[in-house]
Amino acid sequence: EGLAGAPAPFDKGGVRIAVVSFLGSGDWLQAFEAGVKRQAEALGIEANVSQARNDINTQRELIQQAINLGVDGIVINNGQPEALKDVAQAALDAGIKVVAYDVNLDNPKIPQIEQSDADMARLVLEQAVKEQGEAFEGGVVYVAGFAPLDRRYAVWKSFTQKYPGIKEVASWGVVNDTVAASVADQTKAVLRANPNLSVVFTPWDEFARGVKLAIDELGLGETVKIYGIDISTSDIQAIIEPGSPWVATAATNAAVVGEVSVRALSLDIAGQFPGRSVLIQPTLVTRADLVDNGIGTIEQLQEKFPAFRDSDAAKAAWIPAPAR
Amino acid sequence: MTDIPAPAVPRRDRAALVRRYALVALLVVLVVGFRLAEPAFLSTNNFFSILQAVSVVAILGVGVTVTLSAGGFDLSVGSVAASSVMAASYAMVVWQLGAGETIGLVLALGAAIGLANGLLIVRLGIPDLLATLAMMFLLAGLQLIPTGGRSISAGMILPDGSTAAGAYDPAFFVLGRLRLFDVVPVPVVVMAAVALVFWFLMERTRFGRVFYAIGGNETAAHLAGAPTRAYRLAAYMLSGSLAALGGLIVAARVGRGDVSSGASLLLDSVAAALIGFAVLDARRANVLGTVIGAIFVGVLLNGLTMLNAPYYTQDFVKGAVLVGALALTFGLGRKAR
Amino acid sequence: MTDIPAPAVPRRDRAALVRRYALVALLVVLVVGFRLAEPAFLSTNNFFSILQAVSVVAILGVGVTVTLSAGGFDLSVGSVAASSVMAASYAMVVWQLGAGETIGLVLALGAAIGLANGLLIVRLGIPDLLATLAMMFLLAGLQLIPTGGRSISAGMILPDGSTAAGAYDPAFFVLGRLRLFDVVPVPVVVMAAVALVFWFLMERTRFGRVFYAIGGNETAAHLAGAPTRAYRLAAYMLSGSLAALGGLIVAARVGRGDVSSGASLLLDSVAAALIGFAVLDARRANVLGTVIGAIFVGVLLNGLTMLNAPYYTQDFVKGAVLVGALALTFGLGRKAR
Amino acid sequence: MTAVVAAAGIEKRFGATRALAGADLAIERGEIVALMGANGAGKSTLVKILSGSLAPDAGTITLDGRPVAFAAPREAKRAGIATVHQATEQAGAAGLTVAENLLLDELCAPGGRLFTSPGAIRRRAAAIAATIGLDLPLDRDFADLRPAERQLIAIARAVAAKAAVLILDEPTSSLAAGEAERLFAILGRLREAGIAILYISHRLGDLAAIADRAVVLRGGVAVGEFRRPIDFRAAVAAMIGRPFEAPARADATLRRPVVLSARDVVLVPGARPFHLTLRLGEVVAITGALGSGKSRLLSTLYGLARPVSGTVALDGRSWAPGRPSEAIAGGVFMVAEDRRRSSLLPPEIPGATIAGTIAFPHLGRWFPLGVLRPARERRAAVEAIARLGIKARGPDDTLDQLSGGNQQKVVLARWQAEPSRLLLLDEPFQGVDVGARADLITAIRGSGTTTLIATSDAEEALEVADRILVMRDHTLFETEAEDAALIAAVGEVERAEGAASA
Ligand SMILES: Nc1ncnc2c1ncn2[C@@H]1O[C@H](COP(=O)(O)OP(=O)(O)OP(=O)(O)O)[C@@H](O)[C@H]1O
Ligand SMILES: Nc1ncnc2c1ncn2[C@@H]1O[C@H](COP(=O)(O)OP(=O)(O)OP(=O)(O)O)[C@@H](O)[C@H]1O
Ligand SMILES: [Mg+2]
Ligand SMILES: [Mg+2]
Repeated sequence: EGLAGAPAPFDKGGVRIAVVSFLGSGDWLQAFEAGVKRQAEALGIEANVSQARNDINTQRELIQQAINLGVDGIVINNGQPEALKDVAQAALDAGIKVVAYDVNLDNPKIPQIEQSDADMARLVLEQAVKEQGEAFEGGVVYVAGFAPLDRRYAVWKSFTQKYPGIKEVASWGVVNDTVAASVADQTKAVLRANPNLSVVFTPWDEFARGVKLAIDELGLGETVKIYGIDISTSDIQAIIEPGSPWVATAATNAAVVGEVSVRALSLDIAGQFPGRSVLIQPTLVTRADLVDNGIGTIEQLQEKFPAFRDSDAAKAAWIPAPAR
Repeated sequence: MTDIPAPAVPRRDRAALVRRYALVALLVVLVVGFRLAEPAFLSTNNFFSILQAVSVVAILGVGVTVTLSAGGFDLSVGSVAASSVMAASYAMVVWQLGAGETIGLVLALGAAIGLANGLLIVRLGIPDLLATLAMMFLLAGLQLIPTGGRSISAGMILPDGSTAAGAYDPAFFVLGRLRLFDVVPVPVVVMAAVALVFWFLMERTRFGRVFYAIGGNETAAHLAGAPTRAYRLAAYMLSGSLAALGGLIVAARVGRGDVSSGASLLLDSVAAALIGFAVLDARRANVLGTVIGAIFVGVLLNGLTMLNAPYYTQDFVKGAVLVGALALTFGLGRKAR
Repeated sequence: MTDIPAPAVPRRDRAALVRRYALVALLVVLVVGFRLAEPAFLSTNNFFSILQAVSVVAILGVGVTVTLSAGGFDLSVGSVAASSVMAASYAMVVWQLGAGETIGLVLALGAAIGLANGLLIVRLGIPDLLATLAMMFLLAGLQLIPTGGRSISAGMILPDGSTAAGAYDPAFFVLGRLRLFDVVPVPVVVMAAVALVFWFLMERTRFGRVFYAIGGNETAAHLAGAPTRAYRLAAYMLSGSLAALGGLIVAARVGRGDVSSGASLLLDSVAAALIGFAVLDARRANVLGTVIGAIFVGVLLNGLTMLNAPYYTQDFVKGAVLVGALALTFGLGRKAR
Repeated sequence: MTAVVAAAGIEKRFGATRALAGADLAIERGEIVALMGANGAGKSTLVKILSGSLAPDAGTITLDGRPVAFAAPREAKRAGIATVHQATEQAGAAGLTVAENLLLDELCAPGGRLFTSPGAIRRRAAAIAATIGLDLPLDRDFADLRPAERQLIAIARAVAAKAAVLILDEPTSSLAAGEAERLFAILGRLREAGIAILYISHRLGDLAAIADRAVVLRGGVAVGEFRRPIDFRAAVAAMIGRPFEAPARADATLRRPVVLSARDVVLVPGARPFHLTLRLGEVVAITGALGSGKSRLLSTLYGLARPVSGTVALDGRSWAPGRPSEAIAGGVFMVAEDRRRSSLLPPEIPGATIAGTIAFPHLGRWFPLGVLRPARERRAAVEAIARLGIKARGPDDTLDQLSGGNQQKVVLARWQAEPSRLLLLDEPFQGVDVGARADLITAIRGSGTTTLIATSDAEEALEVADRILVMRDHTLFETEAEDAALIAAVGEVERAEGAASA
């Protein structure tokens, strides 16, 4: 059941990899794992998928466990470098190939796959400046300690420095079981206290949903706009609602990220090192794009925006395209 | 006649007065303080925003209060609420049920989970904490199995590859988003109704006395003729139903089925119930106290957010005020032993 | 001479036997089952991986056990551990302390928090759950204030804009990452030592007797001359110190100070302690049972991950096995009342 | 005339214990039947079966000739059987007020009136309290009540139920003479009204005062029946299976050195000062009404409370312990009242065994390094089991498996396991049968330790003490009473006082 014409060990089949994610849930992770699964299937790989559920220590244990299991390669999805460098090295020492997504393990043997949080934040914030001008009262929803959020927030900070007219009048946020509802409650308090606030930057789509809920409940859809990051079918639904304050979002297709990760790892396992850096370009999606093209789901988005459907990163002739 | 003089009713000294009203006074001070710092704080709209923000926690807290008063402890309320969000979404998005059926189904589900808790505890004699903790883990996993761990929203892809055909029933949003007279959000009305009904049940009916009697001494209540097992089952069923109601409100507000463990809902509702111990110096679980406890925390969080306090100082202040209020309530004028 | 014959062991009928060994038997069945499905499960390395994965939970669980045995309940262990991770990182990265000083400081901090808990409970008479819940919130906020909510790693930017000059002391990693003889991880050694010391303390010394007596009947213990307040304070201080030790191990494993509430550590350690009630039919908090409980959960999670079970089925199975084991232990052959 | 209630051939097993082995009992209208039996004879088990809280393994119960089977206490209640159970801690629920506890049966009975309010509860509770002249603040929490007050609440509830059958399981075990007298008067009235009453007590005086008939239970079967006039000597012999001999009492010489000397002690604000002198080896009993301050005096000497004024000296040195541990270190030990609350531990924890219970206060002395040596504990327990005649399988039995008398023996053995200067015993014979009481008295008197006993039962005081004091309103009065009824002596004191204040 090997893959005809593929280099060893794929020609004989029986390749086994582990995918260890730092995150525990959410649309993004779901899409990522779906991408991982279909690319793995296309390659005849058995993929062991596990999640650390936002616990960095657990992520270490899971990687350790993958080493114990004797897999051929490991995809490390997010996490923190300090905590993972040594276990990643331990995996390499055990002859296991490693690729990392969105966590800089700073190791020449480990290909780094990046969707570039900075690029996403920059894309959408530039859109905000384009639409709202260089002077406005802005707010940001942010909770420290989640690496992608930290990187996206840093871009917001640099924007407020670059454009002195942009004022951060409030920053709030919470991560709990009912993020959307809790953020909505907070946002209402913020909007009441800051009636001139006109732009909210939400570096995570869960936050965007909460802020949108608050704006809807207060009926401020005309005056306050949301600039977000990430996209999913339900995000699209929220954006295209009539009068939706969520006007733009920047994202990569998480499923494509999953596919690229598996391909990069497969190349590495086959002895064809994919390079130290594999980049996936993010796309800006505005409300107008969606409404004008009648897009209501991720699948439709992929049809209309080819850049969203696939990435050329880490491809090879012997790697079959996943069934979609 | 043995005319031993009855001991004089202990006069309420000043410490007792302070203890009695400490939390309420603190609440007033908070409100005034926030109002001074930020005039928008005391608007009608913001008032109802606060109530809306605490409604789910308060409703779950009332359930916790009922089980506490019957000498139990329900650690599963958070995950029952989280499961209810998923169940409601699944019912509408996948099974394409209407709002009414969905609500009935989810409430029944909550009651059924409560019954399961109760049977584990009453029939098998598993300690409350243990049984409901197990249920909590069970639900945290169970709620995700139908969708394979995915969140539920209109147009979602099911595990079998097909696309879900249904969507949220617009009528369902009434429960979470409508405002009566354009002012009072429905969740607040629901919370008020729950609080009133359960306050009446627990304080003004025979049933309430029996719940407390069971909590105080189950054997004594049994010997006095109470069907204690039925009451304890009922307590868990009420708690489960209330948690399901809370979950329905969350679903009707957010409009999708999000994967979550419900741990923070659990903690916040337990905190509200425990703060309730101190309200009016009750020193036991009580419905009024729980609701005031939830509102107390809500005022604090809303005010601090308005003042743009970073989220971590909010947790800190929440804890500090809790400690302070408790120290005042329990520590003042009461020598332990 | 003291040659009094040991009493005849009361005859255990079959149900009692099943109850006694149900969990241990289930553990054996699990291990065999996982071994059959996945040969790598029973390798030496994986064995120690499991022990290492449960070490922190087991250590916190022992602390919970001590407070439970003294009739209390410490809900703050998770956040003490989380705060300790932050404190250890802060000490090394910002204050540039060495490994030894850091460990001493953090353990002292844990003991101090335990003392604060104990004083709230013993001096002010605040109920245990309430006091430690308040402490939990307090710490969740407090741990973030020094860094303004940021995670701590070498080269971090401090709130005042300067860059932290220090870094983790390499010697500190011994506590989390070193393997003795290249096989046995240090956290496992620490866990074994903690388990042994506390098992001895609780089961074989008069101090343990007093802890249990206080938990069983505080009035009786007081009347028999036990300094009950001192013991209860000590229980919380031990619990705080153990939680800090757990936090130190986490810090030494992850090498940075991450913002986290410690809620899952709390739940898992409480679960371990509660499962411990059922081990060997003890029906009380006990150190051996807690450690076995933690290992039980660890085996389950490790095996399921190896079998590639999605995380939500893991939660479900965890809950189901917990319910099953409990039902077996408590339900079998014991008529409630 | 058919019996109102009758039990025939009742059997009940608890594991290996055969509590009832075919017991028969019948009570007729307007009759008070005394159920007698040593500790563990099965009396309470029979009561629990009649009141529906336990199901019998075999046998039948008939009410007015019709067979009945109760699945729960409420069914027995509905059938007209009201019960006061032996354990005072089951008399009511903590967290509820006195008023709510007085109304507990009504509140708990299915189908009762649905709505209540604090006001209505207080009003109806006051009426119930009035039926037995109970004088307690209605909004006090049940948890803050003393055993005697709890017992009175249970009695008030049972009497107020107006049932056809009234069962009282040791209702006076913590009551003083005055309250007991009042109860007897009420029972007399109920008998007139045609109610069938089953009365259990270890106090022969009680039974002599009210019983029409006595049934003796031994080993779970009825072994004898005695009609008026009841021959208690024969009844007790049937009960313990051998002729009863009162414990020998050596005449204590009162010229021994003084151990404890209290001068001008005022126990609570407003009380009159009193003196107390105890000599080496003396056994002194204090008796007096409910709430007169007996326990207060003992706790003061034990460091649980502080006197308002006055001086206390132990062996000539000032004695003012701040807590029990200091009292113990100074050689003053106390067996507190209500052994379940004050001395027993739940069975599942280590140290709940006979050995562990005896060793607990002495752990520091016996194991200075902290490490326990089970053999050392067992030795003390085996010695105590033999010396006091404790009925148990061995030192590792937990106390919940023992009968009340045997539990009390273990608690006494605990405080005799090390020498003391002064031993304080608060209600040491509560719920203890005649035989076990004799064993306890022998152990108390045989130890040669100076002993101060608080008991609300004058008969017990006469049996055990060299000297008897009466306490009233937190003040002690010396009496000259020897064998005369002590109640009279209390009356005399009161009369003398009345004259003085007039
Ligand atoms: N729930 C129980 N479980 C096990 N054994 C029991 C239980 N209840 C009673 N027993 C045992 O049954 C026997 C009879 O007990 P019971 O309480 O009926 O005696 P009693 O005559 O009321 O004694 P006392 O005078 O001490 O009240 C005793 O040996 C007792 O230990
Ligand atoms: N726990 C308590 N709570 C409230 N009052 C108490 C308590 N203990 C004692 N008192 C009060 O102190 C007084 C003396 O009580 P004490 O217990 O010393 O009397 P006693 O003679 O031992 O009575 P008893 O026979 O009921 O044990 C009583 O009037 C009572 O009101
Ligand atoms: Mg009895
Ligand atoms: Mg007394």
